Formats: sequence, C-alpha cells, structure tokens
Amino acid sequence: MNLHANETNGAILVTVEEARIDAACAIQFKDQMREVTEGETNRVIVDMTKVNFLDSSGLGAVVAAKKQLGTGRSMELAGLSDTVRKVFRLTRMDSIFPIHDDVQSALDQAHAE
Amino acid sequence: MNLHANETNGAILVTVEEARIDAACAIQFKDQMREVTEGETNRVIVDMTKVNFLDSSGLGAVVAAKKQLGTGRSMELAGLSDTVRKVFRLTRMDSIFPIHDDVQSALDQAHAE
Amino acid sequence: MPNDTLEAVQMEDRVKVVINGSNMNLWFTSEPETVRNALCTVTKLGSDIKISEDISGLLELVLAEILNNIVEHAYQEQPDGPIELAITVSESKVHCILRDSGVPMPGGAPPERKEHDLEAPLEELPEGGFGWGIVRDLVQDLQYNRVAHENVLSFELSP
Amino acid sequence: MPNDTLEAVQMEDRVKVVINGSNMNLWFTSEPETVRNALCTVTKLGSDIKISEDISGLLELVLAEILNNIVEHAYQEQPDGPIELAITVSESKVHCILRDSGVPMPGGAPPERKEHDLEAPLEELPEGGFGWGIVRDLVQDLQYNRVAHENVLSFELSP
Ligand SMILES: Nc1ncnc2c1ncn2[C@@H]1O[C@H](COP(=O)(O)OP(=O)(O)O)[C@@H](O)[C@H]1O
Ligand SMILES: Nc1ncnc2c1ncn2[C@@H]1O[C@H](COP(=O)(O)OP(=O)(O)O)[C@@H](O)[C@H]1O
Repeated sequence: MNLHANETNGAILVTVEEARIDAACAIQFKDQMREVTEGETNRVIVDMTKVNFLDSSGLGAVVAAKKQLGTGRSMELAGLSDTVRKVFRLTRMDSIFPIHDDVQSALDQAHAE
Repeated sequence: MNLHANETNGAILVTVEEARIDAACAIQFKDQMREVTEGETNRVIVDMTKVNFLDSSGLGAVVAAKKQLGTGRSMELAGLSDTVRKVFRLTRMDSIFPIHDDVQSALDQAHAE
Repeated sequence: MPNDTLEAVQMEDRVKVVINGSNMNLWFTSEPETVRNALCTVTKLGSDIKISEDISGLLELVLAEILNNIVEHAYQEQPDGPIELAITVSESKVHCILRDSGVPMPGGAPPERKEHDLEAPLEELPEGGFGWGIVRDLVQDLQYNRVAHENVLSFELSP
Repeated sequence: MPNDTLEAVQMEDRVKVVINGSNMNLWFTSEPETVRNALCTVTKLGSDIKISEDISGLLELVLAEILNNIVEHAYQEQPDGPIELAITVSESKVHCILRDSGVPMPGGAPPERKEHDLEAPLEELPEGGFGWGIVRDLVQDLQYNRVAHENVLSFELSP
C-alpha cells in the first residue's frame, strides 16, 4: 500500500498510489492513512484517481480512516472510477463522504461540508 | 444384480437382467455367476442383450467368472452392444471370449471354440 | 462463436486456470494475496471468454465480496483452503459457480442485505457487513447448496 | 445455439446438477451407487447440453473408468469423498474436468496403458488394470494437476 501526502491550500491531499483497495491491503490503508494525516489540518482530500478497484473491505478501511480523523476534520474523496463510485452508492456511503469529480474541483471548493 | 439361467441344447444360457455391469455390482455379478453355473455342462453362454453399459470393473468380473469355470468349460458371450463390444476390443479381451451376435447364433454353433 | 481449439491451462501466480470455449475455471487457495491474483486473472483473461467490458468491473466486485467471505467466514482466515471458480458466458450473461470446503453458511443461505444506520454518530458508522448486500443488489439467481462437506454457490450477472 | 435462460439446478439421487447453456456441473460423493447415479445423470441429461448420441456411450465409459479410480485409489474406498465433474460442449467436442480431494496420483500423472499377457494360463488372466488404458485410448489432451490438496484432471473427447 502506497499513500503519498502533501499540504495544499490548507488541506492534506492524500494520493493513493495503488490500483486496488481490497481485502489484501485494507489494514495497511487504514494504518497509513493515520500516519499521513497526522497534523492539524481540517480538510483531508483523498485522490483515488489511480484506484480502479475497491471492495467492501476497502470501503470499510475508508470509513475507518474517517473515524480515525474524528469529528473535527472532514474527509473528502476525489477521482472515483465508475465501479468504485458504485460501491459507495450501493452502500449509501456516498451520503457520508463528500465526493468530487477530481482533485481540482475539490480544491476549488473552500469547504465541502 | 439379476442373473437368470436355464439349460438348453446342452449349454447353460445365462441371461443378464441388468442394464449395467459396473463397479457398483461387479462382485455380485461374479458371485451370482458362480451360483447359476453350478453343474457339469461344458458350455456357458452369457446373453448380454440387456446390458447397455460395462466398464473395466464389469469386464474384470466377466473374466473372474470365466476363471471360476476352470479350463474344462467354455464361456461365450452374446448380444453385446456397440459400447460393450468396444470395451472388449480395447482391452483385447475379445481374443479370450468367443463373441456371438446373439443367442440364436451361439446356439446354432455346436462348439464355439 | 467460441473457438473450440483454444484451450489454455496455465498457472498464474499460484492460480490454476483452464480456458475452454466460453468457459473459464480457476483453482486457488484462501490466502488473500492469492484470491487477489485470481480476481485479477478473471479480469485480465475475461475477454478470452467474451466477458464484456461493461460487466467486467461489476463481476470482479461481486466475486471479491463472495471470496472475501469464503476467506473470512468459511475458512476462518486459514490460508490453505481450496477454492474453485467456474465462469461460463452465454449470450452476454455471465454465470458463476464458486465452491469451497469450509464451514457451512449459517442458516443454509447467504445473509440478506443489512440496512445500516448512516445517521449514527461517527464512532458508530459501520466498517463491515456490506458484502452480501452488494452481491444481492447486483446478481440474479443466487443459489446456495451444501453438498458433501462443500459449499456450492451460483449466480448470474447480466449487462 | 445455447439457450441462456435454461438453467436447471436439481438433486438427482444425491447428485447435485447445474445445467447452464452448454455446461453441466455435477457434485456427488465417492460412494459407488452415487457415482453410478452421477454417470446415469450425465447420460440422461447429456442431450440438454448437446452431447451427441454417438459420443454419449464412450463418454460414460471414460468417466466411469476415471471415477472408479477416484473411488478406489484417490479416496481408497471411503464413501464420503467429494467429487466434482464439469462438462462443456463446444462445437461437438466434449471437455471434462474432474476434481477430487483424495490422495495424489502416484508419479504426478495418470498411469500409462498397461500391456497384459493374454496368452497366459487361465488362472493368470488379468481382472483389472485396464482403466487408464481405456481412458488413454479414447481421450485427447489428458491433463492432471495437483492444486492445493486436490486432484484436477481434464480431457477432451471428440466424435
Ligand atoms: N461463505 C460463508 N461461509 C460461512 N459464513 C458466511 C459466509 N459468508 C457469510 N457468512 C456469514 O455472513 C456474515 C457476513 O456477511 P457480510 O454481509 O458479507 O458481512 P461482511 O462484509 O462483514 O463479511 C458473517 O457474519 C457470517 O456469519
Ligand atoms: N485417481 C487416482 N488417484 C490415485 N491413484 C490412482 C488414481 N488413479 C489411478 N491410480 C493409480 O493407478 C493404478 C490403477 O490404474 P488402472 O489402469 O486404472 O487400473 P485399475 O483399472 O485396476 O484401477 C493404481 O494402482 C493407482 O496406483
């Protein structure tokens, strides 16, 4: 699992450098999300452009990452493929995460919530 | 396993009243052949007209039945279906048993060997 | 029209694959990395048995959900449980059969879709329990049988 | 052209059968009576997946020989061993895959044809050892693999 983070426009932008968030790497995703989001920034934007597969284990890890952040910080998603977006829709988790078409449109919004 | 025997023209004619001589009934075939061929008659003719399936376990039971009869008595087969005959041909066991098209042509021959 | 001379038997990352006509059969074990290899093999070789592009992603998702449950619940995380997957394509519908030798499905059938309370406070948001809901939402003709110490599950997926 | 809406899942004398398009899958156990039921099911329902009349008898013979060996050698006469049989028809060729969880094939491959001395005295005539010879004479493309504690055997039969 390869996550890569940098601060920009007052947000932490996390880029997922993996094609899959699935059962085989769900725990690493959650652990690395904790590491790369350490800090005070309010907004966390996760760029999933490179992710072409996410199953419900991966979804669980995304939810777990949001829970780690606590209520004070927002977690937003960007660049979801059709199938990945479908998993969020089927489980109604698209009501929990602000979802942006891509990173640019996420950054263009001052606040997503 | 249902075998049925009667003496005719100095031969024991054994009719196999089963559609299959296979692994599930090979031992019964051998045992019942011993029972129904008890006696002194030289010729044993086995009518297999009703048998539409015989595998190598069944073939083994037919060979075992011949061995039980001993060298003094002949065992002949009649009424083999195409697939049954194929098993005898593939294993070259058609060189061990006189094979007749049907019971009538077996009886028409005084001796098959 | 399936090409009947095309038959591939190959080992891909500990996954045995046999392709024949509009059929793909795979054998592998319940180790998460190996299950992932099996899924990637289906997606990679799917076009060989005419699985259409538009169904391929959903098929991988459904198979992943079922396989994760086999790994987790049927084999209870033991990594060497044998799993078999048979895929047949017939007039653009995809028919799958999965078989494992793990513990039976509780209640003799795959669980129903669970409804989660997403209005709940953050700490109570569900991190699991979505698997069979996703499967039931996407497939048709889901059938489960216990046959001789084995679980046999089948379903169909239409474009 | 296979009819994709035809799917039958049924239990026939302790044999689970799934028919889909040009595919038939069967699950059953290593008990001789049950194996016979499975063979009869293939022969009875074969025409549903377009197994031609002229190949049907030979298919039953080949399957019987392989299954007898699974019962006798792989499962060593234990009656509750799971067996799976998958049959696909593609342009009149029949492709079969058999799977069991018994002991591996000695030497890692099905035995070669044994040549028997039929000139031997009566008491020495062979009563067995014909099985794999018959199979090898009749089939093409015989392949065997040991995959995760399981035996996987495949072959093709042409008219
Ligand atoms: N293949 C299986 N074998 C045995 N039990 C299973 C299997 N699949 C699911 N279960 C049962 O279903 C429940 C999980 O269902 P599911 O909706 O997939 O949740 P999750 O996504 O958390 O695994 C488990 O608690 C288990 O009891
Ligand atoms: N499925 C199998 N699993 C394990 N061993 C097998 C299997 N099939 C065959 N064998 C081996 O092959 C030999 C039998 O071969 P075969 O030609 O079929 O004779 P028979 O007809 O007497 O069974 C056995 O002695 C056994 O060692």
